Parts: sequence; structure tokens; C-alpha cells
Amino acid sequence: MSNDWIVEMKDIEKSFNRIPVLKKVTLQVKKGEIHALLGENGAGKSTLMNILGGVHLADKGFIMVDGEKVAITTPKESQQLGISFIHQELNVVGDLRIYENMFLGSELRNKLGILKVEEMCRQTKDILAKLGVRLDPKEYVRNLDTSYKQLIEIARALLHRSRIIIMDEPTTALAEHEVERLFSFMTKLRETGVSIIYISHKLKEIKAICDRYTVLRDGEWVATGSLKETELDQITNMMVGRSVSEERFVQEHSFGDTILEVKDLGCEGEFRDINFVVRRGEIVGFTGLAGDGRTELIETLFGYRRKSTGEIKVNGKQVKINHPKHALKAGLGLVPKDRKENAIIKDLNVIHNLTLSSMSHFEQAGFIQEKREKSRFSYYRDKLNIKLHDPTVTIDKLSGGNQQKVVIAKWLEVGPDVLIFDNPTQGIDVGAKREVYQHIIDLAAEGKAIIILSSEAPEIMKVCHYIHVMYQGEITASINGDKATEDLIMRYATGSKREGGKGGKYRNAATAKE
Amino acid sequence: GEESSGDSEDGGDSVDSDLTIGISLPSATHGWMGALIDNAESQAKEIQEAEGINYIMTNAADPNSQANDVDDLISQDVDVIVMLPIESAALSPVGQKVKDAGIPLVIVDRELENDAATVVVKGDNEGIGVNAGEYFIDKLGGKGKIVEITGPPSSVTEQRGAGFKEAIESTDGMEIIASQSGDFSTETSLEVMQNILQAQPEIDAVFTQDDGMALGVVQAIKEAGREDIQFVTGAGGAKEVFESIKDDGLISATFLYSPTMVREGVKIAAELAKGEDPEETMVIMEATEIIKDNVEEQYDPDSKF
Amino acid sequence: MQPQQKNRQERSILKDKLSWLWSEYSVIIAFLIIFIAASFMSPRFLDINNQMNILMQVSIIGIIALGMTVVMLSGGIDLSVGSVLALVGVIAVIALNATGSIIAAVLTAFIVGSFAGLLNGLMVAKGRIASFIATLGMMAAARSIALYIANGGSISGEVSGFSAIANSEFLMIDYPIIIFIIMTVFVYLLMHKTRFGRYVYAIGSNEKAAMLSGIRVDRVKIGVYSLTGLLVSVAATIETSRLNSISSSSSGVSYELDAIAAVIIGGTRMTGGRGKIIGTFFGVLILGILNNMMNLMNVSPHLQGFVKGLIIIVAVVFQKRE
Amino acid sequence: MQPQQKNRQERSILKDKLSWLWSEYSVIIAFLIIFIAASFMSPRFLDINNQMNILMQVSIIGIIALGMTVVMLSGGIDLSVGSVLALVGVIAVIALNATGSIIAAVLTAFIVGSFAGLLNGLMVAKGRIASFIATLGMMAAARSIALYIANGGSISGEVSGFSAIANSEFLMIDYPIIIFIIMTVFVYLLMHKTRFGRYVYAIGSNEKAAMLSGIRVDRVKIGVYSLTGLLVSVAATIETSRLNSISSSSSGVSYELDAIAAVIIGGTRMTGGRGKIIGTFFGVLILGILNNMMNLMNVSPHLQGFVKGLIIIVAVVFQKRE
Ligand SMILES: Nc1ncnc2c1ncn2[C@@H]1O[C@H](COP(=O)(O)OP(=O)(O)OP(=O)(O)O)[C@@H](O)[C@H]1O
Ligand SMILES: Nc1ncnc2c1ncn2[C@@H]1O[C@H](COP(=O)(O)OP(=O)(O)OP(=O)(O)O)[C@@H](O)[C@H]1O
Ligand SMILES: [Mg+2]
Ligand SMILES: [Mg+2]
Repeated sequence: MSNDWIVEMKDIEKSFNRIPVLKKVTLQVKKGEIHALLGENGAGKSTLMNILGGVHLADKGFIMVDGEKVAITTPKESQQLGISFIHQELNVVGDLRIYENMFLGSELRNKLGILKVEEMCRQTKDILAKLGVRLDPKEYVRNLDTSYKQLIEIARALLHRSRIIIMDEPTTALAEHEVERLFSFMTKLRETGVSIIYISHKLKEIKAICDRYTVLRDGEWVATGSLKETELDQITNMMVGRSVSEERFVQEHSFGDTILEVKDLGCEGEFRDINFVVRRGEIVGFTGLAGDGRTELIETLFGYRRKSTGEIKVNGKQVKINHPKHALKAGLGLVPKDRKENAIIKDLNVIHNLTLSSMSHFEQAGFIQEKREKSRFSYYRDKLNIKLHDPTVTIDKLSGGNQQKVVIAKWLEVGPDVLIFDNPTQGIDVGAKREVYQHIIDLAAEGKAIIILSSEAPEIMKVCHYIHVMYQGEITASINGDKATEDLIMRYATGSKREGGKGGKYRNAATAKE
Repeated sequence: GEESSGDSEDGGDSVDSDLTIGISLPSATHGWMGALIDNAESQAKEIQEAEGINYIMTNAADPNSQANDVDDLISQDVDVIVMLPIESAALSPVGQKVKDAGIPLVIVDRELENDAATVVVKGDNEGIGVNAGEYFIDKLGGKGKIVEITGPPSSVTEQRGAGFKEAIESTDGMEIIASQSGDFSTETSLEVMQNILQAQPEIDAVFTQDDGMALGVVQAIKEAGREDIQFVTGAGGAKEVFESIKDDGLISATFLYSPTMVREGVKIAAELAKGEDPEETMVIMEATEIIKDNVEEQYDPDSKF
Repeated sequence: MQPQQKNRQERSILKDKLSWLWSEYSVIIAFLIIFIAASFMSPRFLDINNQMNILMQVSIIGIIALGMTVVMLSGGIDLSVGSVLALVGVIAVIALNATGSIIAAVLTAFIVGSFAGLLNGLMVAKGRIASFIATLGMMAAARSIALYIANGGSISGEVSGFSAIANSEFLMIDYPIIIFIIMTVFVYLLMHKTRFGRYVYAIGSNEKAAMLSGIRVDRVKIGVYSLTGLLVSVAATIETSRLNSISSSSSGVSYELDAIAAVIIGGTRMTGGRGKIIGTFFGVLILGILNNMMNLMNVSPHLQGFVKGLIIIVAVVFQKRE
Repeated sequence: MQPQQKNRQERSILKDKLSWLWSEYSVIIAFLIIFIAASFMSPRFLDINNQMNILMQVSIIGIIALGMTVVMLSGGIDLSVGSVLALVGVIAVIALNATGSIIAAVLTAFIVGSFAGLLNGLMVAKGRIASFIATLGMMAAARSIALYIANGGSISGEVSGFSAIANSEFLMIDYPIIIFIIMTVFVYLLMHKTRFGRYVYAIGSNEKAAMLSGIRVDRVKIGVYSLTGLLVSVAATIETSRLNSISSSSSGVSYELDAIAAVIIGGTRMTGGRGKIIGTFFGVLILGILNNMMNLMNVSPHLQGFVKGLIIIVAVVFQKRE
């Protein structure tokens, strides 16, 4: 056997509760390459990597590292083989400091066993600087934004000077420029002979950074090849069985009445002077970099945080929203970001997650009608193409993408007038992404008002009629969707360009003159 | 042990071999009760060995569980029940049940509020207080500042305290300047006494409701190096307190309230089980004052309590 | 599909069902094993009177454990149940003796119990105090007030008929047993068939997500603790009526530990979100059988704690197959 | 950057610092307030002897609370500390009387304590039993064995010199106080300067992430409970030596609640991952002052629970500013 392969996983089989998830999958990774692992949600990518990372044990098959057969039964053993793993779900320890997280499990100690704090801080600072992040290594991780948590996980893997790095959707929470820095770093690593297994649903990234790919479908190996010789179209075809277009597909149509009007909204330390309106049928996007305050803005709008100034009008009437319940009553709905923390109730089954916000639809004389819940679920299962074997399992058993679809279905069932999506396609595969966009557009066409928050400018441009760019808690520009370019958005989002009428009244926050 | 289970098939030494004594006691949450449980068990064992009468022993932490235990005993058709009620009032209805089931009932230590008991074997809680009060009046000459260390809230605590107060009220000069609970625990009493010693610059004597607590109090006084306190009294009849009395220690008196009273109860129960009539329906173990003069009569170097 | 594969699938479905049965109902299996073992170990055990005794004995802790299950599902704990039971009992008996009306006494009990629960709920939900410490405070405070009111002693009911509540039978079954079963059904329906129950599970599993789903987390929590307080007052009424008296010092002592043990034996997770009412029901029965057997077998009093502790741990390990 | 913005930033840094001080050290502020209040309420309070008394009185619970802090930081709880203390004491005194050697007694104490802790750790880490239930079982079992060995009574040391351990002074300071302070420093260093401490925090905060970081979660947990057992045996040695005897029935009763209360007052989170050794130290002192004041002021024993519960809750609410 040739020694080209640094990692070889052969004929891996794995089932959960007797349901086969991986069927005779083979993955071969060369030394010094970035290898894309592709497939729909639930194809088994994370599972395969969990086997390599020592999180799960394969039922059948074997693993070779450097041409030698190895047994990996714990995360520790995997790490000892020089494998680092950035998991799909964030796995940082919130109550520890940044440097403590970075060195967790491999602390630097002096001869007495006392921790070398300053040394660890210094190294942390260095590695973060290389990723273009300036953070105090002694800051608690719980106080950080998700994107920083993500970066810390990445930095930790890099710190360990591993030979093999597994990245399971590392960029879902990252802003464009952070992704760019990461990529340049990865390129450098590749030059030093490190191999990276890269999982992502963002095909543009794949094309930009990866050398070869392996596609899985329904737990089976489909293809392996070189990205230089394969068109993206072909790859999506292999993944989802059809090709997916990338162009803007928002429909221009006339808007109805103003349904949500936000005036001078502010929240101490988070954002200020926020003005905007959303009309029926309109899709409004908010974008910016990490820390721009857009998530806080929406959480305030939705009653999870307390606002300090401003007012909110729904259908022309001023409303008081001090709790998400009030928001719900006023006709707002929110698909939050960071599904694991904010959206799914992991001990409830899939159906119960679906119906949680709309219990009144399923009650009769105070009792829940489980039949009705079930039939409603079947409806959404077909409509959103949710893939699962049994809706009475707890939701954490679903793949990330399918979890996201359930969350969206939950809010569709509520049927609010204004539906807010915060990072709606986080971790969703290309096929499903398109489906989600389509649903959003259909909702708008039905006369709902939609707000989308995303740090991905292309996504925002693809579906929004109107785009607000935020920078450090302020709206720095409001741009018509068809006039927006990635470059323009980026300049507003980084604060290098500001709208003239900054701080002026809404409606005057005029379209960017570009 | 398995030898005590209901039906032993040996047609052996005596006709009484299938008689059973049911015993229901509180659980051992302080030293006195621990000793009492121990006494009950060893007495029952002795009777078992001597006369072949079996026993079943239960312990409960609260009145309701004790009621449960007694229910269990009734349904096992025991021939007699010995009970030390955690609370007199609460266990009275259960006593009635025992009586209605036609089972003789021996009550130890605390009386029921009805007449369900066949025989009552009890110490004299009020007597402890009264005798102690008289001892204090005598020793202090009718005048003095007294600290009282009580047990945790219960009828025992209340009776001992009431007796003491009643006795010293007859004089004008006696004053209880602090009264705190030592929870029938040596450690707690030690701490509580330490604090009281801080608050009270002048103390003449300390009345404690239990020997174990007296030991803690003495320790606190010793550590503080206080000379003003003339004596401490206990209650119960613990070996260490007897030793202190013998050796002219700070504890100069205690008032008998011996955990061995349960032995008497178990013995009477064995008689009742055999169908005999009780000699007396009320056996009162007196709260005898134990001072240097009579301590030798009571002192048993092998006692565990 | 090839027949072979189909066969395999069928078998795997069967196995799934079995493992599901196991994971959902292992407490019932544990119960059955203990029950069978008990009937071999003591001939008296199966006696109908003995069985009734066991049910009667567990009914009070059982009703409390139902409330504890709800609290624990919501991610909290309630250490105050025993003390509140004593306080409710004391005040109810005072009301009984003062008014001479049984209904007034029961109503007073319900009001006092729910009020104590409400206070717990307010501390936890509005004061954002860890439930352990909030209810620990309530535990100390309620006991203290009960002692103060009753002067450390016990109080007996002076109205005939009051003790009938717990000492009557219906079709040979004691009232407390019937009340326990009714309460179990009631709490079961509440937790599995109503919105309230769904919300409690959601909060226990992921409080933030529950809130972002529009659930009034505060109100639900207040409801949870108030419900528990109410259940405690039902238990207090039974206990007081059964003994026609209540002790301010010793009634309800360490009930919280028994109730929590029953809940955990029943398979409810300490951190909330997972567990079943039916599990608690059997958990309570297991504890009841243990106590009963210990008395039947005449285990040395000093060793009973050991045996009980051991069997509880074995029962928990036994059902710990995920 | 505009000057205005800079100014704003500076102010916010100041605010940050203040709020950091508050959140990190609010227990110290609470302590100071209670201390000052106490010195106004009772003139005797500030007396140096009284201060020494308080320190002496808290030293035993204090040492236990240190262990409890570690357990709770790891996300667990240890209800068995009081019972294990009694068991350790009983066995140590027996060893003392049998061998006549103080060192043998102390070693025996350490072995018994750590072994009980080890068993707790094995049940939690390997048996995957909820710590509440595992240590509840240990609580019942250890008490039971102690009662059995000592026949329900208490055992006194018969070797002169043993009681000197807790009853000697060094520079006017009682040994138990010195031991308590040394233990505090030791546990502080362990938790904040070594890998073990770091792992404990990590496990308590996010067990899965800790495991994925290659931490041997099992071993750390076993270490945590063993350490607590060891600290309990230190406390047991002091307690036994202090009175030269130990009661199998009443020693250590409800110490677990006092220790847990101290830990939580000290700001450690019930669910683990957050908290400080120094907080526990002051939490213990707060409880000590409360008990001391209640005796100094001769508060009715019936009401002491109420006052204590209330002040604990107030102290917790007070420091609850996130
Ligand atoms: N712990 C588990 N228990 C049961 N089923 C599981 C478990 N983990 C994963 N699965 C199932 O295995 C299948 C593959 O999941 P996996 O997470 O590997 O998908 P993926 O390719 O990473 O998808 P995504 O792109 O959404 O992350 C899914 O059907 C999922 O439901
Ligand atoms: N959601 C919004 N928030 C803030 N300002 C908005 C929003 N939508 C539109 N505006 C402002 O209102 C003005 C009119 O916007 P729009 O682009 O809708 O004009 P239009 O194309 O003439 O009208 P229509 O969409 O009805 O054809 C713009 O200058 C824009 O700044
Ligand atoms: Mg995945
Ligand atoms: Mg997945």
C-alpha cells in the first residue's frame, strides 16, 4: 500500500440504534492537502469524523494513520496521534478563560506542577494574532461572541501543531474577513505538510481552499476526486442529486402596508439610534461583522433584552414588548441563531419541539391533541423535506440541518406577521439552503414581513429587498438589495465607510449613493 | 438475624417459641437514643436466647413513619408491642389501633394521650427539671445567674425545662439569663456555650438537659478559662458524667434518666406476650439525683453510655 | 428490499422496542424484581393487609414526590417540603380547633401550602436564587415558624371527624391510597397532556430556548413551586388527619430526602428536562417495599440505613442503561 | 478614535472594574456588612476571644466546606460528609485505643475518609450515578456502619495527648484555626494553580467539552470526591480530638447542609464551573457570625432557623448582581 495517505479510513460502518448511518465508507487523505468532505445534512460527515476523533467507535472497518493500523477509542488517543478536531457544535468551556481553553488538556507546567500562566497567555496571544484576533487571553470565554468562540476552537487546534486537523463547519459563525484570515492560515499550514479535513456547506469556500474532495450521500461513499478537475455543479449534483443555482432569486413585487416600525431603538452598551420599517411582503436584511449588535438588536426587539430607548410599532400601534411572549402576541416570530443554545429543546422530541410555541393550535379543553400535533408534523416534514426516521426521538438525534428545519417549521406553525431569521442557514446543506430561501420568499409573497440577519453578505444579497448594514451598534447604511455589492457592504460593515445621514431620522437614512 | 423471623420450626425448648415482641423506636439521632436502642436490642436478644421469644425491631425518624412501623407490626400479628412514641399526641391514634387489634402495648419514656397503653415505663422528665431546680436553689443559696442548655424542640425538652422553671420560680434570686438549644449534641453545646460565655460575663451555674450536652458545656468553660461558674448539671446517667462527679469535676450532679429503662419495658413485654397480667400498669423510673455521695451505686465502668 | 434485509430490519425494530421499553420503564422492571424478591424473602409480604399497609405508608411521601418530580423536571429542587408539611399541619390544626370546621381546616392547609410554594417560586423565578438555597431558607424558616407557633410541641385536633379523612376506607381501600392515586393521575395528565407540563419539560431542558419560544418561564416556575406547595398541603392534611395531630419539631423531618430519592429512583434526571411521573410512582413503591421488608426481616436497626442506601444505589445503577 | 469615544471607553473600563470587583468579591462585601452590623448589635462581638471562638467554631465546617466547594465546582454534590465524619471519628478512636498511637489513629482517619470519598467518586464517575443519590446512599451507609460499630453510642479516646491536636495553641491561635487556614491555602493553590483545579472547573462548566479536550473526566471526578473525603477526615480528626470522643448518632448531623449553605453563600454556582475557594472561606465566616450572634443575642431557639434562613437568602440575593 502506498504511503501517500496520512489518514485512511476503510470500510467504516456505523449505526445508531440499529439505523445504519455509515455504510462501508472509505476516506483517504494525503499528506499536506486540504480535503473537503461533502454531503447533505445527515449524510454522515460528522459521524465519520467523530470516529476518527475518538468520540464514537466504528462498528466495522479500520483506520490507518501513516500507513499503520491504529485503534482510536477516546478523544485523547486521537489527539496523541496528532489529530485535532474542531467540532461542528461549539465545545468551548464558557467558565474558563481564553488561554485556559486553549491549553485545556495540555497545560504548560513548571517542575512543581504549577501552571505557567504567563507563558500560556503569551502563546495564546500569538496564535490569536495570527488569526487576526485581538483578545485578552484572560477574558472569560462565556463573555465572547460566538464567532470568537469559534475562532478560539480553531486556534486551539492550530496551537497543538497537529499533523491532521478536522474542521467540521468551522466558518458557520465567522464573518467574511475572518474566514479569509483562516484560509490564509490554512494555506500556510498546508505548506508545512499538515493535512486538513474540511467540512462545509459553503461551496464557494470549498472551491477556494480545498484540493480534493470526498462526497457522501445517505451514509455511502459516492465519489472522491480533485476539485481542480470537477465543477461545483457536478459536486452539488453528486450531493443532492440535482444542481443548485447561485443567483439572486428574490422576487420583486410591490409591498403592502408598513407592519413593523422601529424608532430610535437603543440598548445601553449594545446598539443605539436604530430606525427601520418593514412592510408586508418585504424581506429586509441586516448584516455586519461579529459584534455589530444586530443579534442584540433583534433580541431586544423580541423582548429577550430590555431596551433603554425608543419605541416599536406593529401595524401602526405602539406595543410594549418586555418578554418574547409579548413579541409573539404582537405578531413577531424569531428563528434564533446558535440553534443548540437558543432554539432546540434537546430533551423534547421532534414533534414537541415543533409545537412548543403554538400550543394553542393543539389544545382542546385544555388538553393537548397529540394526533393533531402528529399530523401537523407530517405536513411540515413533507413541506420542508425534514429527514428523520422517527419523530418521537429527541431532537438532538437529528443532523444539524434537519434540526434547523424543525425550528423553522416551529415558527411557520406560529404564523407571525413578521418573521425574523437570525443566521437561518447555519449548517444547512446547499440543497436545503435553497429550500429555506424558497420558503422565506414564499412567506414574503404571502404577505408576511421578513427580517433576515446574516453575516454572509452573499446570502443577504440573494434574498433581501432591502439591506441594513451595521457597525458597532449603529446602522451605517441602508441599501436596496439590487444595488448592493459585496464590496460595498463590506466597506460599511468594517466602518471604513459611513452613510452621510448617520444618526438622522429613519426614512432619511437614504439609500447608499453608489 | 434470621433466627428471629416469625416461624421457627424447632419445636424445641419451650411452648413460647412462636411468640414475637414488636419494638418500635425512634432512630438514633442523639447519644441517649442510640444507647436506648442498643439496650432494647440486647435485652430482646437475651430474652430470645433464654426463652425463645422472637423480636422485631423498627426505627423511624418522624411520627408518621413510626405509625407506619406500628402498622407493619400489627399486620405481622406480633404478640406484644413496645413503643417509644416520638410524639405522644401523634402516636396516640396508632396506640388505639394496637389496642383495638387486641395486642398488649408497652409504652416507654413518653406517655400516650389516651389509655391505649397496657403498661407505661417512663422516666420522670419533669422530675429532672424539678430535682435540678431544687439542687440549684440548694447549692446557690437561692440566688444566682443560670444558663440553660435545652434539647431540640420536643416534649422532653419542654417538660424538663418547665420543671426546672417551676422549681426555681419559688425563689426570687434565681434567674435564667440565657437559654439556648444544644440539640442534645456535645459539639453543638460546646459552640453554643462558647458564645454564651462571651455574652454573659457573670454565670453562676449551668443547667443542661442532657449529659452529653453537659460535657460540651464543660469543655467550653475550660477553654474559656472561666472561674465564675460553680457547677454544671446533666441529665441521663452517662458514664463520663459519673466519672466527673466522682472526681469532683465541674459536673457535680446529674439526674437519672437512664436509657436502660427500655430493658424494663422489654422484660414486661415478654411477660405480657406469655399471657401474664402486668404487675403494675405504671412503672416510673425516678429522676434520682446523683451526686458524689451516691455515684458509686450507679457507676458501671463497662457501660457503653 | 431483499428478504434478508427486511428480516434484519424487523429484528432490529423488535430490539429497538425492547431497548425502548427498558430505557423508559426500567424502574418498573426494578420494581418487579424487588417485589418478587420480597415475596420470596418473607411469606408475610404478599398478605393483602401488608400490601395495603405499604400503599398507605407511601401515600404521603408519594404525594410529595409527585410535586418534587415536577420541580426537578423544571430543573430545580425543593428542600422545604418536610418543613412546610409541618407548618401547614400546625396551622391547619389551629384553624380546625378555632373554627371547628373541617372544611376550613383543609382550606387553610391548602392556602398555607400553596403560599409557601408561591414564595419559593418567587424567590427562584423573580429573585433568581438557586432553588437549592431558596428552598433551604424556606426549610429553615417554615420549621422555625411551626416551632414558634406550637411552642416546639405538637398540636392535636379537637374536632371529631377530622381524623376520618385519612382513616376511612372506600371499597376496602384507605382514603390516603385513593388520594395518592388520584393525585398521580392528576399530575400525570398535567405533565403529559397539558401545555403546562410541556413547558416544564422545556424549561428544565433549555431555559433560554424555552424563553425564546415565548414561554413565560417565570410564571411557569412560580406555578411549579406553588403546585408542589399545594401537593405538600394535601400530604400534610393526610398526615395530620391520620395521627390527628402534628408535631412542629419532628413531623416531616427528612421527607425531602425520601422524596428526592424516590424521584431519582424513578428515573428523573437531577438537572431537569427528563423523567416521568409514572417513574416516580414506582420509585415511591420501591422505597415503600424496602422499608416494609426491613421491618419484616428484622434488619438490625443500626444497619437499616446501610441496607437501604445500598439497595437504592443498586436500583439506580440497574436502570442506568441509556 | 475621537476623544469623546476614548473618554467613554475609559469610563466603561472603570465601570467594568467596579462590577468585576463586585461580582468577584460581593461575598466579602456581604461579610463586611454583617460583621459591622454584628459589632453594633453586640458589644461583646468584637472581643478578641469571641473572634477566636468564631474562627474555632467554623474551622470544622470550614474544612468540610472546602471539599464541598471542589465537589460542587465539578458539578456534583456530597451529602455524605456529616455521616462520613462520624464514621471516620468512630474508627479513628477505635484505632487510637487499640494501638495507643496517635499517628496510627490519624492515619486510619485519613484512610477511612479518603476511601469513603473514593467510593463516592467511583459511584459517580464509573457507575454514572447522580452524585446526589450516590452520596445520599453513602450518607445512610456510613452513619449506619458508625452506629453499628459504636453500638449507637459514643466512643472516647483513651490515649492522653490525642486531645492536644485540637486543644493546643500556637502563637495564641488554636490549632484547628491554623489547620483550617492551611487547608484553605492548600485547596486554593490546588484549584487555581494546578492542572487538577483547572480540570475541575472545566468539567463543572462543560463536561463534554472537557472530555473532548482529552481530559480524563472519570479520574478527575474520583480525585475530587477522594479529596473531599480526605478533608472530611481532617475535620473528623479535629472534632474527635476536640472533645476526645465522637458520637456515632449525633456527630456530623446535618453538616452537609451547613457546608452547602456556606459554599453557595460564597458564590459558587449550584451547577458547577463557577465559584471561588476564597468565597467559601467568607461564606463559612458569615455562617459562623450568624450562629454566634444568635447565641449572643439569646434569640429564641425556635426562631433561630427563621433568622438564619432569612439572612442566608438575603446574602445570596444581595450578591446576585450579574
Ligand atoms: N448520537 C446519535 N444518535 C442517533 N443518531 C445519530 C447520532 N448522531 C448522528 N445521528 C444520525 O446519523 C446521521 C448522520 O449524522 P451526521 O451528524 O453525521 O450528519 P452530517 O453529515 O454531519 O450532517 P450535517 O451536515 O447536518 O452536520 C443522521 O441521520 C443523524 O440523525
Ligand atoms: N425597511 C426600511 N427601513 C428604513 N428605511 C426604508 C426601509 N424601506 C425603505 N426605506 C426608505 O424609504 C425610501 C423609499 O424606499 P423604496 O426603495 O421602497 O422606494 P420606492 O422604490 O420608491 O418605493 P416602492 O418600494 O413602494 O416602490 C428609501 O429612501 C429608503 O431609504
Ligand atoms: Mg455534521
Ligand atoms: Mg450533524
